Amino acid sequence: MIVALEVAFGLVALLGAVSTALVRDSYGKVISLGVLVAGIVPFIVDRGYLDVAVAVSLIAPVVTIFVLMAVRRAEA
Amino acid sequence: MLIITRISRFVSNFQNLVALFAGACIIISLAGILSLPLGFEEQQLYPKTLDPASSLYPYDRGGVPFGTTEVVVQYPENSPYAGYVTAYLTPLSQYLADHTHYLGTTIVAHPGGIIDEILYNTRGLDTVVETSILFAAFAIASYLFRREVK
Amino acid sequence: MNAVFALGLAILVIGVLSVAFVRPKTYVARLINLEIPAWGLLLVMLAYDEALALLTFVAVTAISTFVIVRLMEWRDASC
Amino acid sequence: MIEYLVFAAVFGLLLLGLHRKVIARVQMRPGPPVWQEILHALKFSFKSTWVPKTASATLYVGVVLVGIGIWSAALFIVLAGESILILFAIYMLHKVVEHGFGLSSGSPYGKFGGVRSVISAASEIPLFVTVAAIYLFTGSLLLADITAYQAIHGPFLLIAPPVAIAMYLVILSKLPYGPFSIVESKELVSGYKTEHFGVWRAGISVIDGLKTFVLLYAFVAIFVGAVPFWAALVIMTVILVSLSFVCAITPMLSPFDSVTIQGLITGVMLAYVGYLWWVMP
Amino acid sequence: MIADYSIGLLVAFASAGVAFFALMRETDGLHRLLLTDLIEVVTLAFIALVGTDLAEALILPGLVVGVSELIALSEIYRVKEGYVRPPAAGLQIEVMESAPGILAAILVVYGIVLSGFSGGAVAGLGVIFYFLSRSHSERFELIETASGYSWVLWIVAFFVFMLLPEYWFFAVMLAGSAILVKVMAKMSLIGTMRGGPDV
Amino acid sequence: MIALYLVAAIAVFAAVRVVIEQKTGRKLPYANVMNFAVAGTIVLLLDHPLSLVAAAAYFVGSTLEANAVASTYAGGMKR
Amino acid sequence: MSEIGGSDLFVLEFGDILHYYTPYTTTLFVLALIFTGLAILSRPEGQVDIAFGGDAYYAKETAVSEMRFRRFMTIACGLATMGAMGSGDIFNFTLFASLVGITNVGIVAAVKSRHVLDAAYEYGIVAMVATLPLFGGAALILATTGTLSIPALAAGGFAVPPIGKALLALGVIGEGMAPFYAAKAEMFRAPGAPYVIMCSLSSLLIFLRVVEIAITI
Amino acid sequence: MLGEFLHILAAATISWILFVTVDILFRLPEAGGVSGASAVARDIEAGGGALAGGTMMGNIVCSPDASAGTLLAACGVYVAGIPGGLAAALMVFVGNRICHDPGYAGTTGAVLATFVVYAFTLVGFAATDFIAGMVIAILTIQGLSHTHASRLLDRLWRIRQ
Repeated sequence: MIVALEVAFGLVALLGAVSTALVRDSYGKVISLGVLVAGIVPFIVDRGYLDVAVAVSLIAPVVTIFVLMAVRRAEA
Repeated sequence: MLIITRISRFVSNFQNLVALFAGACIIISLAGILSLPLGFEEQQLYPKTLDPASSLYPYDRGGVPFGTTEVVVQYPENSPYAGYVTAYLTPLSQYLADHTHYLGTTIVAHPGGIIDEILYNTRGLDTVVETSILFAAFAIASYLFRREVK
Repeated sequence: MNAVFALGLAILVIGVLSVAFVRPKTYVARLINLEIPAWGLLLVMLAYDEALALLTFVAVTAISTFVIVRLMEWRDASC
Repeated sequence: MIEYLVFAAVFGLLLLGLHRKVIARVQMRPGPPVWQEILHALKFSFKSTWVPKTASATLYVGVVLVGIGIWSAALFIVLAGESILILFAIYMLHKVVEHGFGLSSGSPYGKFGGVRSVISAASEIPLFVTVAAIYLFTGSLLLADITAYQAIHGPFLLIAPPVAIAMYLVILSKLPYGPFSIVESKELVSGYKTEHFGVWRAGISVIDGLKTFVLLYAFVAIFVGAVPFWAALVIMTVILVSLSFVCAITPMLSPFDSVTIQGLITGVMLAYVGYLWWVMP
Repeated sequence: MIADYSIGLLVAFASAGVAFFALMRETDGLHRLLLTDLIEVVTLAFIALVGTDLAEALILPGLVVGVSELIALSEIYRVKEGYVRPPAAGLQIEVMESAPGILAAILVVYGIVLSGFSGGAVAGLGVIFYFLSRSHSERFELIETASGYSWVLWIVAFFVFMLLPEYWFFAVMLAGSAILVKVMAKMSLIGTMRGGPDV
Repeated sequence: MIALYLVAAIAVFAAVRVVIEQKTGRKLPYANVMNFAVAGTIVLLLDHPLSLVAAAAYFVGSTLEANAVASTYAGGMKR
Repeated sequence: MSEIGGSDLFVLEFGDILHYYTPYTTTLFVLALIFTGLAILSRPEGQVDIAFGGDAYYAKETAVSEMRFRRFMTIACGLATMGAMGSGDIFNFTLFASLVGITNVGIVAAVKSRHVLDAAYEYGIVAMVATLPLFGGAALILATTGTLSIPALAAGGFAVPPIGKALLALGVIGEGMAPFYAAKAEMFRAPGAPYVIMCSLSSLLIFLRVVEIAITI
Repeated sequence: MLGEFLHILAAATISWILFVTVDILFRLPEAGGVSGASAVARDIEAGGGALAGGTMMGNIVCSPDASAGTLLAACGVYVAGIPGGLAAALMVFVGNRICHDPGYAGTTGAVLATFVVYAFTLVGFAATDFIAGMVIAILTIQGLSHTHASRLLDRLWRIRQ
C-alpha cells in the first residue's frame, strides 16, 4: 500500500483502539470499535484477501450485536 | 516460623491458586523478556512461499493436481502421499481459481490445500486430540446444562 | 519491519492494557475491550499472511463473545 | 527373583521396626520390639478379611495389588541399574496408591488421609531437582552409569552434598512419625490405612517394607556408589537411625506448613541446580 | 538490528505479563473468565509469530482449545453460582427480525464452501446468530448425535490417512466435511443453550 | 490516485470527529461518513469485481452495526 | 537420543507425529492403563460423612447418570494420559495435556456440591490459563529450532532455549497442578474414588513426562 | 491534476443532487424507519438541528439509502461497467432487507446512479471521480455540521410537501 494510506488507516485504527480503551460509555465503546474495524479492513483488502475481508466485515456486526445484548442488560 | 505460617495460609486457600499461578507466569514472562533476543531458525518445517500473482495466493505451494508437491515435512517416509493434497482442487475450487484472483483463502480452505494437508494428513493426530478436547468440553457443558433443565 | 505488523503489535498492547486495567470496571466494559487485542492479533496474523487462521479466529472470537454474553444473560436473569 | 522381594520386604519392615525403637528410646520410652512390624504383617495375614459395604470394591482391592506391583518393579529397577527416572516416577505414583487406599473405602478418616496425601504433593518436587542435578553431572540417568561415574569421581555425597540432603528430606517425608508425615497423623486414626483390614493391611505392610528398602538402597546407590551388598545394608541402617533421630526430636508440622517448608526447600534446590547449570561447562 | 521475531516476542511476553498481573489482582469469578479469554489471545500471538504454514495449522487447534474450555468453564460457573432461571428473549430491536436470517444464510453457505474448521466456525456462528432471534424448539439430542457421529467419521478419516494412504482423496473429503459438521453442530448448540422451551 | 487520497483523508477526518463527539446519537452520522469513505477505499485500492462485493459487504455490515447500536440506544422496539 | 528413559521399545507413526515408548514412558503408560481399567470396572464408593455435633453419619450415593458421565470423563482422561505418555511431538503433547486438564475439570464438575464446584472452577481457570505457557513454549521451541519432534530435538544439534522448557514445565504444572495442590485437594473431597484418583494420577503422569521431555531436548 | 479535482467536485455536486432528490422523493425525512433513526434525529434536534432533516440523516445512518446506492453503483461501474452497477443495486437491495428497511430508496438510487455515472463516464468523467465525489457529498450532509445540514434538508423537505 502507499505509505500515506498506510499512515491514514493506521491512524484510524489506532484512534479506534485508543478511544475504545478510554471511552467510558458502552455505546461509545461499541462505536469506537467500529472505527477500529474500519481502520483494519483496508489493510486486509490491500493484501488481496477479499474473501477474508467480506467475511470479516460480515462477522464484525454480528459481534457487535452480541455485545449489544450485554450492553442492553447492563443499561436496563 | 511466622512467615511460613503466613505462606501456608495463603497456599491453603484455593481462591488464591489462580493468583499463585499467575505470579509464577509473570516471573517466567520476565525471564522470557530477559532472555531476548532469541534467534529465529530459518530452516522451518512447512515454510511459506508467497506468489501474489497466483490465484491461490497466499497458499500456492506449486505442484500439479493429483501429483506431488514439495512439502518440507519432518518424516517424509511416514506420509508417502505428502504433497498430494496440496495440489488438489475440487471442481468448485478449480472453477473459482480459474475465474477469480482474490479468493485464495476460500479455495484453499475448501478440501485440498496445504492447511488440510497439515491438519489431516501429516499432523492429523493434533486434530484428533483437538476435536476430542472440543468433544470433552462440550460434553461437560451439555451435561451440566441438561441436568439443570430437568 | 512491516507496517501491518507494527500496527498489530501496537493495537495488541493497547488492547491488553485496556482489558487488564479496565475503567469503569464492569463486565461489559471488559467484554468490549476484549475485542481490541483480538483485532490487534488479527493484524499480526495478517502480517504473516495467515489468512485462514485469521478468518477462523474472527469467527471463534465472535463465538466466545457470545458464550460470555450468554453467561451474563443468565446471571442477569437470576439476580 | 522372589527371594529378593521377600528379603527386601522383611528387611524393610525390620528397618521400620528399628525406626520405631530408636524413636522410642530417644523419647525415653521402652518402645516395641524391633521385629514388631514383621509380626504385624504376619498377624494381619491371618486375620479375617473383608471389604467394607460402602467401599468401591474393585478399587479397594486393586490398589493393594498395584502398590505391591510398583514397588516390586522399583526394587528390580534399582537392582538392575535401570533409569532412576523410572524409580522416581514410581515414588511419585505411590501417592496415587495412597489416594486409592484412602478414597476407595468411603470412610471419612480414610478420605482425610487421602486428601492429606494430595496436599503433601510438594514432597516429591525435590526429587526432580535431584534428578536434574545428577543429570548435569553424569549426562545419563541409568543407575549403572551413575555408579560408574562415582567409581571414577568419588561419591556424590561429597560432590554435591545439597542434592543428597534433598533426597534425604524426601525419604524423611515418607517415613512414619516424621515432621512431614501429615498423612498418618494421629487425629486421622491411621490415615489412608484406616479401612484396610486383614490381608489388605498385610499388603500395605509389605508395600511399606519394600518402599523403605528401595528408597534407602537407592540413596546408597546414588550417593555412595557401588559398595558390597552387606556394606549397603549397613549404610542403610545407619541412615535410617539418623532419620529416626530427626523424627524423634522434631514436631509434626501442620499440613500446609509442611507443604510450605518442602516448597521452600525445593526453591533452594532449584537455585542450587541453576547455579550448577551456570558454572558447569 | 533486532529481528521482527524478537520484537514480537517482547510484545507477547509483555502482554502475557500484564494479563497475568491483572489476573493475579482479580478476585471476581466472571472477571477472571474474561481475563482468561484475553490470555487465550496472547497465546495465539505466540503461535502466530512463527509465521509458517505449520504455525497456521497450529493456531486452529489453539483456537478450538480456547473456545471449548471457555464453554465448559462458563457452564460450570453458571451452575456453581446457581443461575437457574433462563434469560428472557434477546434484543428487542428491528434488525433482529430481518438480519439474522439473511446473514446466517450467507455465513452458513460460505462456511460450507470453506469446510473444515474454519467453515465449521463460520457456519456455527451463522447458526448461533439465527437461533438468537428465533424461539427454537429443535432437537438438542439429534444435533448432538450428529456431531458425535461426525467425530467418529473424522477419526475414521484419520486412520485412512495413516493406514491406507492411497485413499487420501476420500479421506480429505471425509475429514473436511466431518469436521465441518462437527464444529458447526457444537457451536450451534451453544446458541440453543439459552434455556428455551424445549431443549 | 487523487480520489484515493481524498477518500482516505475524509476517513481520517470522520474518524477523528467520531472520537471527539460526545453524544452517541451524533457519533453515528460521523461513523457513517467514515464507512462511506472506507467502502470507497476498498474499491479504489483493488480494481476487481470482488472488491465491489467486499465494499458492499463492509458497507452493509457497518450500516447494520450502526442500526443495531442506534436502535439499542433508543431502547428497542416499543411493543 | 540420550538414554534417560532407556532405549526405544517401539515407535508408532502418525505422519509427522511419532509415538514412541521407552521403558520409562511404558511404565507410565501401563500405570495409566491399569487405573483406567480400575475406573471402568469399579463402582463408586458410598462416601460416609459425619454430621458434626452429633453421632450421626450418612452415606452419600452417587446417581447413575452422574456416575456414567464421570466414568466417561475418567476414561477420556485415561486415554489422554496414555496419549501424552507416548507422544513424540511437543505440540501434540501440549494438546494432550490440555485434554487432561479439561477432563480433570469434567470429572469433578458433575458433582452437586458448591464447594467442589468452586474448586473445580478455580482449577479450570488455571488449566485454561496454562495453555499460554504450554502453547507458548511449544511455539517458542518451534521458532528457535524449526522442529517440534522430540526425537529430533533429543538427537542434538538444536539450541533449545531454556525459557521454552520452563514455559512447557510451567504449563504442565498448571494443567496438572502438580505442586500447588490446594484446589485439587478440595476436588478430592468429591465422592467417586475411582474417578477422582484419575485426576491425581493423570497430573502426576504428565508432570513426570514433561520432566523427561525437558531433560531430553 | 486540477482537472481531476474539478471533476471530483462536479461529481460530488451531481451525486449530492441525485441522492438528496431520490431520498426526499421516497419520503425519508418523514419518519424514522427504525427506532434507531428516530434516536439519531432526537439527538440532532437536541443539538440545534431540525427534526425532519435529522430523521433523514438517521435513516441514512441506519440503512443503505440512495446515497449508499450511488456510492456502490459508482463502485460497480468502476469495476465492471453497467452490470457492475446493477449488481451493486442488487447488493443494496439485500442490504436494505438486512437492515429492516421498508422502502426501496437505496435500490432505486443505485439503479439511477448506475446510468448517471455511466453516462458521465462517456463524457470524460472517471468512475473514481464519482466514488470520491459521493464521499464528499455524504461528508457535507453527515460530517460537517449536523445543525446546518439538518436545517437544509428540512427546508428541502418542506418544498417537497
